[in-house]
Amino acid sequence: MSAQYLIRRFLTLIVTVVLVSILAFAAFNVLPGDPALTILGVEASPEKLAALHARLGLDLPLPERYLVWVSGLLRGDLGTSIRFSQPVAALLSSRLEVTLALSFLAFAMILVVSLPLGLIAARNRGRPWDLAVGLGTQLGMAIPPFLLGILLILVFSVILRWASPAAYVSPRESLPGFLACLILPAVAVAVPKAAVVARFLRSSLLDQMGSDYVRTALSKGNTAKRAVYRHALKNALIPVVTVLGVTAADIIAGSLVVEQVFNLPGLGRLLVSSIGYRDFPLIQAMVIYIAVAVALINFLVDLLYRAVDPRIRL
Amino acid sequence: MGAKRNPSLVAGLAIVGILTGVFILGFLFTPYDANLMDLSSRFLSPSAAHPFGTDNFGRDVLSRVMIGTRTAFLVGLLTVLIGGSAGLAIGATAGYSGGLVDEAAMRLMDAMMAFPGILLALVVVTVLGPGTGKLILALGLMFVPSFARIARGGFLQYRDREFVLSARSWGAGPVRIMALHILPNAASPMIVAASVGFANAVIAEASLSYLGIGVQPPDPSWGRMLSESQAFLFKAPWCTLAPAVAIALAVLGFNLLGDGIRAARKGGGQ
Amino acid sequence: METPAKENLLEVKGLSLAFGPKDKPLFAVENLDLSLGAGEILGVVGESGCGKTLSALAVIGLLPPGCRIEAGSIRFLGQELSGLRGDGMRGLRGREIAMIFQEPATALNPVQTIGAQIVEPLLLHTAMTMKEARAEALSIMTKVGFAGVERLYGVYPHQLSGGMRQRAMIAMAIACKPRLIIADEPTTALDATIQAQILELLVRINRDYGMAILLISHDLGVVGGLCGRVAVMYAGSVVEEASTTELFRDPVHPYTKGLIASRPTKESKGRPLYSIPGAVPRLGHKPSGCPFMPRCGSAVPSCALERPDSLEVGPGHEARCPPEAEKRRRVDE
Amino acid sequence: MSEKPYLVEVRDLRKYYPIPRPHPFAGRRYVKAVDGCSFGIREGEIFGLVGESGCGKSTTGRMAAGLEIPTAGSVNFSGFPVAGAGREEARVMRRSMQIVFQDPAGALNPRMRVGTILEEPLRIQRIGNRDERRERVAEMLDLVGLDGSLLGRYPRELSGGQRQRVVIGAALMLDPRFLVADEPVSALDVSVQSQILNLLMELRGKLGLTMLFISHNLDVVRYVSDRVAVMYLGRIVETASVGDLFDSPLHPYTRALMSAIPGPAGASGSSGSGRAGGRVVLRGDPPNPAEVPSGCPFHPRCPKAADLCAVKVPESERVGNHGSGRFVRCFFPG
Repeated sequence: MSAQYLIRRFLTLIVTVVLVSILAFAAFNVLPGDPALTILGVEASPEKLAALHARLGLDLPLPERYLVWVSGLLRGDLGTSIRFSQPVAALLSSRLEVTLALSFLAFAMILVVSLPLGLIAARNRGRPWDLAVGLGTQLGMAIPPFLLGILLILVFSVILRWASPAAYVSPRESLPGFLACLILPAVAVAVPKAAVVARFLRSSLLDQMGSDYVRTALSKGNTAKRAVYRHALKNALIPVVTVLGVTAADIIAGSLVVEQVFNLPGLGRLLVSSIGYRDFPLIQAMVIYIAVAVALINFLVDLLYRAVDPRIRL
Repeated sequence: MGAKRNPSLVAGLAIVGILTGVFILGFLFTPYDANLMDLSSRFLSPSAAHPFGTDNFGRDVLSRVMIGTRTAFLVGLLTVLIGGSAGLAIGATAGYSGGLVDEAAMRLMDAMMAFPGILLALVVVTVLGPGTGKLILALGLMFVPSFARIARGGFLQYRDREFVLSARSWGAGPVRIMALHILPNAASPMIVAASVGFANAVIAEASLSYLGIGVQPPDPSWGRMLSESQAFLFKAPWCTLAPAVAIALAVLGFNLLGDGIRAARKGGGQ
Repeated sequence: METPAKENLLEVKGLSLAFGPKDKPLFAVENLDLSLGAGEILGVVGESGCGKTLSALAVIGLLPPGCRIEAGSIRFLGQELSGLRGDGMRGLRGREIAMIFQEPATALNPVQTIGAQIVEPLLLHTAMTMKEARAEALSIMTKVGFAGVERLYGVYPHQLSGGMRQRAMIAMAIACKPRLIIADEPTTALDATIQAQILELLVRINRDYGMAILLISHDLGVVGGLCGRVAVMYAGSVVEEASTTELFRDPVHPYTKGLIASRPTKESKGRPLYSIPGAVPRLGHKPSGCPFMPRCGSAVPSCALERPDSLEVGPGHEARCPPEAEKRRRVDE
Repeated sequence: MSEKPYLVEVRDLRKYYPIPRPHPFAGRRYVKAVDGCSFGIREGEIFGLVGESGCGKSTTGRMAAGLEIPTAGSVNFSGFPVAGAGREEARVMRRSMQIVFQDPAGALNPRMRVGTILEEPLRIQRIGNRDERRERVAEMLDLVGLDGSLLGRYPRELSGGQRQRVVIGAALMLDPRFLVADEPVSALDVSVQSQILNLLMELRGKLGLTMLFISHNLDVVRYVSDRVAVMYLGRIVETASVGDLFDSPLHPYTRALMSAIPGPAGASGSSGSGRAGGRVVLRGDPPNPAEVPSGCPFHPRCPKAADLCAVKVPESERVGNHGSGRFVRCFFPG
């Protein structure tokens, strides 16, 4: 991984993040015309409007407001929430651990499930195992996370009466309890994405199994099995890395919704509930938080992709 | 394309066909008025009179699901049209012209891609308030980056092919070359993406309506039916299952259709 | 076709390869006879679609899916190969029979170093430790023309030129000192100057290690310059076989004559080139009788009846064309 | 050598492709695909351009056909500069300069029927109405030796030879005076190759075509060309009439190319006999156009290289009397 290449990729990351911040800022300040009017509603008295203008610094020219906002962002001051009149940063950190844990758990499940499934399906092309995985993944993709969540609740709480959905246990009380209540939501988020990754790995592996270098491997005396595992698999995994990148962004989106289904006090629920209150500073900060996180993930995945594939080492 | 050789296409077409039938039928006839409340017949379990049972206001669940296809199709179609056309325009120009235009377009797409689908919709709803029109705008926007990438890939791949150079040597302008020479060849991955995009749009609409910030009453929505029925999940599970199956079926149908088209075009689309 | 006393290294008799359903097979290769003595270089020349690559893949047991051995036998060192299924051939592949492919750009594993790919056959077939195998690989790399082998051992295929990649391919093939190397269009993807180097390398390997080479090519020049004997293939079978000098001095089969005459040479300047009319029959559209008849100048009515046999037209020279063979016999009397 | 003016004249043609820079402040590095190429082609003449892959012959061909804008140098078509032409002039020039490519599979739009492909040039240049265009297409099919029934077929339903005939037909629809043929027969089998070569020579006779024939195959170039230029790493190292070049090659690279022609030793009538001065098998691989060696780029592989060659870049000097139009770029030719 040459230094030149790292510099170039880092520069593109900076550009992307700046663009992300401009898009987010524009969405909350340019799109709605006068944010204060939208927040306080049409009947608000002029004095109240003026007060809010001053508090949010809305009367400064746009570029200046953007710079003030960004510098605040960099200093970790994400503004104060209207609804809770508390600094946004404090609100976020407590909820972040839920969303992060949920996302990581889901990501781990995807890796554990999708890679073997994709491999089995490709190795048994056309045979029963392949068709079973094909059908299973097709169904898996058809059920969105929030729907799967509801169905899981229906099965495990209504019919089997194992878990009651409302029982959220904070990690400080008991870590196993905390993880236990994340299992179902993580499954709800993971299943559709695991299906996508499994199908992608299967087609990528089938492509590589038909390539010239696999035929060369066979001509050297490798068994079919060895040719797949020692040669085709690594080449097939490279494009899968990019799919995992896209999946990471979808997992975060999925967990936002699933938190609502399972009543988990994560970023998602806070975000959704703030909409009703028009809590611009809080929502804007969260949107930026998530968007930058996703941009970072995509950047890291891209680096991983380059590191794994020797051909791209510029 | 024989059924035997392309099961996904056949299954996809069948499901989408049925849903389209229901969608059209929904305009003309529904067993009951979807919004007719009859408090005397609340929570009736599925029966001949009410194949999908009734909900907490005694409304016929089957009728409401039929009407729900209207929103699903409307949102799906418009999202794919808006997002697809914008994505195609951006992707094609970036792929064909390359250089700075390509670099700039791709950086913009990266930035937009940083907002996971639901987030983009949340922003639009927060700022402009909920509403079906705004929702479609948001979902269309969400669809642009992924479609632009696919379109760019197609145009990049064919840009320097010899038959394109030949067309240039005959004096064809860039627009003619992109539309007449490259697009027909680069179309199949985009058609697949449109079909899968339709499925994703249905999921997104259902998720947002479930959160209460998607389609607003009186517009019908499977997602909202799900959130309303969750409260009495134990007493009347059928109120939840009916819209759930409808969503899953729609998504399955369009995903299968996408797979089928990809398999069918693989041969011809060389 | 009986050749001299010593047991042949490779004896292919009546080989037929087919695609499509069992009841309606489409023959890509039909009744193919080929034989190769130890240390000999046999050239198999023919245009695209004549079945030369498929025949080679049949010998090493790597037929593409959908293609099967319908009839005939492939004997290697007396052992029948055509019946072996799945990994049955594994013991031979890489150890006794090795293959060199046409596209050096795609025939090497892009994410594995050259060294790792060269030692692989050694690790598969010999009891060598990794250290011994590495040393052996380095010496082989030097033999095939690599300079600075220590560095190049750890290099990836995309960092090498076409010529160097083909040398790496050859190194892999000869690692276990196999008795037979099948080279399928080894230099087609290379430039003339590099092609000359690789052909020279193949000759040196044949001389130094005594490895027999089955060289497959569409280019008469390449085959002519390297091989002791040449077999010309058309539409799935061998239409003529002879020593190289004999074939160029006195071609018998009309197709061979057409091929040789079509090549632009110093003398053909200014005059239209001879060109064989018509086109090669597509798979499944082979006419009955002699497949070359529709394009043949010296065809007679009996040619359309049934597939012609391969007839002796001189010492070690056979052609599958009764009218031409008949002419030769009358001339000899 | 008649003193007719050049129909196509290429002067000091260059094409540099920038190598992506790690960061905006890094120094600029270029791949010098074509680094100073000059030659002239007279009306009705076939000019052969031969060289190994990566020597820049295809790029030169595309610039000569006005398809690619040169970084430096100029291409004149019957006196008019190709690059700076105004709109209307460019349209006329577009019609008179056409190009034929190597890979019959890639040179035809897989999603267009043969009839539509052949009609496309006329539609773009808005020539005639539907019927006139259809008739012109039918004539062209006949001219290139194809059966009318192929009109409705797709390229993938045709054989390699048939596809190449369609490619040539399409290039001739606009009645060009100058045709660039970039490896037109390299992807074809020998028997089909000779059919297409015969067709090209026939068309040259009937239509008085002027051609730039690009190939890596010396036998083919000798058969079709009147004059030939040999390219190495973006530069022309030798230009001569086809007879002079093959009988007495001067540049060491030309001789190496000739001796690398595969063929049975001593077989009668084979191409091998063109070998002058014994077999020269070059060592090493063709260098990378991004890192051109100092002095004469061929010196690392040249059997006759002296110290001078590694330092000074040889100029292209005229050989023989003024009219011979023979040049060589070497300090020790012959």
